[in-house]
Amino acid sequence: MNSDELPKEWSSEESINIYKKMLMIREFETRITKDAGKIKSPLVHPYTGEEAIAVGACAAINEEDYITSTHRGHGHFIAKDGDVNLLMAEIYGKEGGICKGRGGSMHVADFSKNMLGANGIVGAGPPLALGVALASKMRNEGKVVLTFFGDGASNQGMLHESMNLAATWKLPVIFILENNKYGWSTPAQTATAVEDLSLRAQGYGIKGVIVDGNDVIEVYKSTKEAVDLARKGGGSTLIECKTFRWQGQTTTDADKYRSNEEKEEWKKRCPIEIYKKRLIRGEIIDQTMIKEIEEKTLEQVELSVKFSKKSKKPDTGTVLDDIYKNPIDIGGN
Amino acid sequence: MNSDELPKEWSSEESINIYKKMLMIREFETRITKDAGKIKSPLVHPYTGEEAIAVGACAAINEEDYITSTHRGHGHFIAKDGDVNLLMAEIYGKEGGICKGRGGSMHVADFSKNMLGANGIVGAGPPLALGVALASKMRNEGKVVLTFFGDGASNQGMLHESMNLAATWKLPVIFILENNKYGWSTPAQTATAVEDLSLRAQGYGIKGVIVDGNDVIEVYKSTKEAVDLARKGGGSTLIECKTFRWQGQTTTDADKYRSNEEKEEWKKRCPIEIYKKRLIRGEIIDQTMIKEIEEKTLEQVELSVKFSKKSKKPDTGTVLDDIYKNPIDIGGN
Amino acid sequence: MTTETIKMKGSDAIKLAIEEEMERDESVFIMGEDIGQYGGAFSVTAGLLERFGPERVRDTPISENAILGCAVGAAMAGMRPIAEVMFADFLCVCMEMIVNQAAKARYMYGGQVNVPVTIRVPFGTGIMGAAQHSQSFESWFMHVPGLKIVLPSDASDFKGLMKTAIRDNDPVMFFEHKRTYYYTNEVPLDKEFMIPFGQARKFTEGDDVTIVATGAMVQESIIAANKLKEENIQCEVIDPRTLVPLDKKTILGSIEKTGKLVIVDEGCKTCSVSAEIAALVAEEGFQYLKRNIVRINTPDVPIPYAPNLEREIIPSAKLIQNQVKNLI
Amino acid sequence: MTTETIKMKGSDAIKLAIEEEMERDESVFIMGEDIGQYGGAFSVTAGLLERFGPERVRDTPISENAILGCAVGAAMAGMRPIAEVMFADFLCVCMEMIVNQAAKARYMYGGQVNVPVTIRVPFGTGIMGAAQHSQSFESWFMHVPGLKIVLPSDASDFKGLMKTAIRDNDPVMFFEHKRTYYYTNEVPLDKEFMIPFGQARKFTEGDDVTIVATGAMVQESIIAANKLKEENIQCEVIDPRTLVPLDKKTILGSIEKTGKLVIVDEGCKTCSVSAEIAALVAEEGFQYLKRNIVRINTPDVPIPYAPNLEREIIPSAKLIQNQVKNLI
Ligand SMILES: Cc1ncc(C[n+]2csc(CCOP(=O)(O)OP(=O)(O)O)c2C)c(N)n1
Ligand SMILES: Cc1ncc(C[n+]2csc(CCOP(=O)(O)OP(=O)(O)O)c2C)c(N)n1
Ligand SMILES: [Mg+2]
Ligand SMILES: [Mg+2]
Repeated sequence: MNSDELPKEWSSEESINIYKKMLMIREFETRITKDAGKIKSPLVHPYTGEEAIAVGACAAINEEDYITSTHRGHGHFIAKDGDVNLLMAEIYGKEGGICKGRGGSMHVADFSKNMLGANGIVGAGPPLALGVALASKMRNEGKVVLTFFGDGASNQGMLHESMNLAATWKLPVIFILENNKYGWSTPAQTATAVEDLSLRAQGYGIKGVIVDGNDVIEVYKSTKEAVDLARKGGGSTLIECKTFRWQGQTTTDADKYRSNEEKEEWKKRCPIEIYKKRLIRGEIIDQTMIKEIEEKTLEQVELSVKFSKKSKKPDTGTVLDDIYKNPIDIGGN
Repeated sequence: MNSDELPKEWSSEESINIYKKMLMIREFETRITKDAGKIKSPLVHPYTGEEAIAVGACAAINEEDYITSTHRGHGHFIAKDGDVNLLMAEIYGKEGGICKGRGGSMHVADFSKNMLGANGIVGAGPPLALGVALASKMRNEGKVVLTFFGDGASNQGMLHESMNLAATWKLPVIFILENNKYGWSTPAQTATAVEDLSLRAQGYGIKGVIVDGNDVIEVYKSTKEAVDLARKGGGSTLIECKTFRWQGQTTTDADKYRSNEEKEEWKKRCPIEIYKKRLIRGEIIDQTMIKEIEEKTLEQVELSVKFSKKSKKPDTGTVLDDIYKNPIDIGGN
Repeated sequence: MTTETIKMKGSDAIKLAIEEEMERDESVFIMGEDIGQYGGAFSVTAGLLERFGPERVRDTPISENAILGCAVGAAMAGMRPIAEVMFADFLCVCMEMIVNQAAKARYMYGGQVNVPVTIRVPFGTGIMGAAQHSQSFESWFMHVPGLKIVLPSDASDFKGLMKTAIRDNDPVMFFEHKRTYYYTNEVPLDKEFMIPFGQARKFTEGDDVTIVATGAMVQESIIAANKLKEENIQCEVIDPRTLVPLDKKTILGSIEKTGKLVIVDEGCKTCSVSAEIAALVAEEGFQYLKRNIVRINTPDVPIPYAPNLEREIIPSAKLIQNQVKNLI
Repeated sequence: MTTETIKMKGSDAIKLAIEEEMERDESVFIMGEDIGQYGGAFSVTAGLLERFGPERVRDTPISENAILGCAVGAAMAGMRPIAEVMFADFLCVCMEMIVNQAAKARYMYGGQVNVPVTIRVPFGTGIMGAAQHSQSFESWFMHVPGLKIVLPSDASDFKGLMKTAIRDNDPVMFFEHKRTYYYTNEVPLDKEFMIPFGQARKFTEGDDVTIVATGAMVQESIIAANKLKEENIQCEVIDPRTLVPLDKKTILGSIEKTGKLVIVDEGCKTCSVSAEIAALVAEEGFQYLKRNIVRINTPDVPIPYAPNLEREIIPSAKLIQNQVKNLI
């Protein structure tokens, strides 16, 4: 596949939008890292360096289609058109957050956008994706589900069960494996004996493909193909996206387990730079627009921080709300 | 591999012993099926038709080597040289049973023979096998572990995690998949989209092989090869044995979900008959010996029933024993 | 509406409820291991495949996480799935989807989503299931905010509570004691017969002792109460029917009258359902108590296989009778 | 033997215990996610890889069932493994190996096998972990016969109890409250310093109220007790330290003196540890009780992310103080 060319079906606006989203993710993560001291949670996982996967994959689906996410969910949230203000406020633990401050970074979700939630349990998204896909199938809605997960998650039993069921029932689920070579501090080769996890697809009877996870167009094209197949009732695909996270596991992780050489090597392959160059070559954008987009993005991030700071802390009087649809008498003090 | 010939390393005595064990399993299961009304438990799973797997695989290991078993564990118990009296008495729920009547059919175990137990939870044996193999490896004992499981169990998350860890740590565990085409009433093709589950081995980076599970020599040879590899530090193998269970899922199952044709077809491929013919062709046994072995086997089974009937019911005064190594104060009435 | 009733056993009453709800609402479907052609390990779903077809009666691989995850995900997408875990003991391989996902989704996502899933769980002793096919885990789930816990004790309650469970918008754990599958009583045929959650049921009236029991222990308690009546000891047997929400009022009201509480529960004693009920009464009904509370449970032991050993440890009518007499 | 002590924090005391036992006994080894080079999510095992090498300090894939199964199997084969579950919440993906295997093997196999495994479990609130990284599940395991349950509250207890756990021949769940990792006190350097299971620890003496608390709630209770002392209310703060076996005698003995019991426990209230302790006292210590029992727990709610919401629901010294005063 020649991913140097922009997909024919993308308008200029769409092509630029892809760029904007990737940049937004980058700047968003940069900002929360800077604000880590204010945010305080040690469990905030930035997506920096992996932007092309969420954005490329989500570009291949429609608004009505679903995604499930991981502990590293901000990128997926933004890629699925989630509101940055609501995202930032959630991470800040504020009433105005998308989950009213209940969930935090590991649980950002926007059900109005069919973004079914980041998840604190590694490997827990895919089993849920099965059900969403089944619902779509039973109701003949033609909707598909993208389920994101990591190389570390691949070794969870839940992944095995999910891929097997998706394959057997030909469910419209696409498994998007973000292979960033590490599960927390653990190198993939310490956790498994195979280099390519996509090899596992054949054991379930589905197609497995490998793509350059830093190339948004490649990710898009593979996902599109898988989505088309799924919509036609052809079932599931496993797409392994090779990538690397630039930052530590969390915004506060010292990241001593990876060499500087490795990090620098990967930074040379910045997904945003790669795509930007193509846009320039394709004369879709120029330096003025780039500048403008950068400024606009930073401004939006800044505004989201302002929004978050202005948003109130959640009202402690509401702490027991939303456990059940209709409140019941619960144990308390 | 020409499994028509007996392995050169087998003495006549050994070759005959293989036959005796298979026959013992057959007659044992036949008897407990006949006695189902007396035994009363609806959760007794006969191994009839699959004898070649347990016996062939266990012929490839030594007394010090380990096995883990399944809910369908009588065959494994007998193949690992367990005492038939103690086995029968356990199924009869008697004090003289191998587990003093605490465990029953689904939990028969003989730790003195390194038979680490039948297990009521589908897929729970393999994770335990990892640890036994690791212990052997850490102590440089050179012992290997055979872990038996079914086609149904293959779709359990625990299997995935176990194969991956075994592969990554190069543990001396051999995965013996008893593919009898059904998980309880569910045909394998309803439970998975692939015909050959051994295909999954490559996704972990271990060797996967398929053998005729009704051919005790083929099972033996494949297991031997895997055992040799494991002992040399070469790690794990997945051996898929294609077979069929002759009886219902349990001794009381009406077995309406499988056609008579299918059952008859498989009965023509009786593992005991196949092997017996070879012994005759190889002039290892003759009709007199066959008769003698048959009688002896039936007699032993009969004796085990007598032993069981004579054995006392467990003393109810001991019901709280053996929970902890040294008793502690526990909640009671 | 009909006021007709028909005598049937527990397992058939569950099936009837499921059947009626599947007929009424297209979004209801069932899934689990061997529930289709085979009809389930306890024949609860026998015949439903023929009736509703394989799209709505789904046989699954032996992949409990995938079964539960699929059900929970479908519920999030607006379906009303009923998932079966073949034996309660197998909950140990699929706690994740129940505890960390279904129970928490609504709260941790800030109220954005409902999870109207019903999880059916056959449990308890009585079939020589031994340590791994006999357990009672309902107290674990009472400890998990976000779940509702139902535990009926006879056929009519099975029907009425199952229908409520299916229509409920929160995740419901529906515990079915294996022995109670075979208990028969009169079951209303009314298709709108629904028993609200949080309403205990009183089987007998009396001033002397309150007996709170669940599942198969309800029958044992009724038998004991009837025997005790002959000796002029009047017991109130109360079945909470739903453990979350729990009908504190009925329990406390009864103890206000009797001043004495015996709790009968098949779970292993420590941290079982009986612990919560005892604690609740020690907190909120202490002023009524004239005697120490008595808990009758299976002791803290894995369930043994041999029937005489199993009988030895499972609370019986006889034991209840004796304990009540000791208390008085 | 040395009588020397050194001030250190909880996490370091656990490490010291593990280090000493690994030195003493070759069959002891540790395994878990990111416990090697990274030193564990809470730095408990930092430095052990360098010291003992990758054979005995094993980084694993994110496969909790395989980790636990491997540990349990190794224990059956005579090793003394220590397995870490990175957060208690992840127990939901690996209950099987603990509940149906480790806990039951000895009994269901008729006493043929020992399972000397120690399972380390960081748990509890305090790091904005929200619903899936903050839970307290110890009561679940109290409900499972065959397990021993340890829950220390400060550094010296961490050391003494960890050593006992490692040498114990039964499976031990070792719960470590995240907040208590940072509490410091004097820890004995004696390599044979071991605290026996089943012996509660009394922190303060008093005639007015018995406070039974666990984990991080012990500190809160001590603070409350000290404040109450200023108001002339004398409390006994008791930490059971091991929940199975439980030191009933010390608890009941204290209540015999005070007649009043407050239980403080961070788990969500229903069917929590506090339920069992309350039930036990309502059964066996009823005659001593002058007041209703008071349980102070986190209410039945998934743990929220926002720090002010979390603070609102977690029992604090202030709340304990008020509840004790209300009781008197
Ligand atoms: C079941 C479970 N086990 C362990 C963890 C702790 N944990 C959080 S993220 C992480 C690493 C995940 O690696 P991977 O799936 O590759 O995703 P990545 O962080 O690289 O994006 C671990 C071990 C968890 N949250 N859930
Ligand atoms: C975790 C778990 N799920 C379900 C069951 C119920 N069950 C017992 S045997 C069985 C079928 C197992 O099939 P397979 O692994 O192929 O073994 P086979 O019975 O064919 O020998 C099932 C579903 C169980 N015991 N454990
Ligand atoms: Mg990764
Ligand atoms: Mg099978």
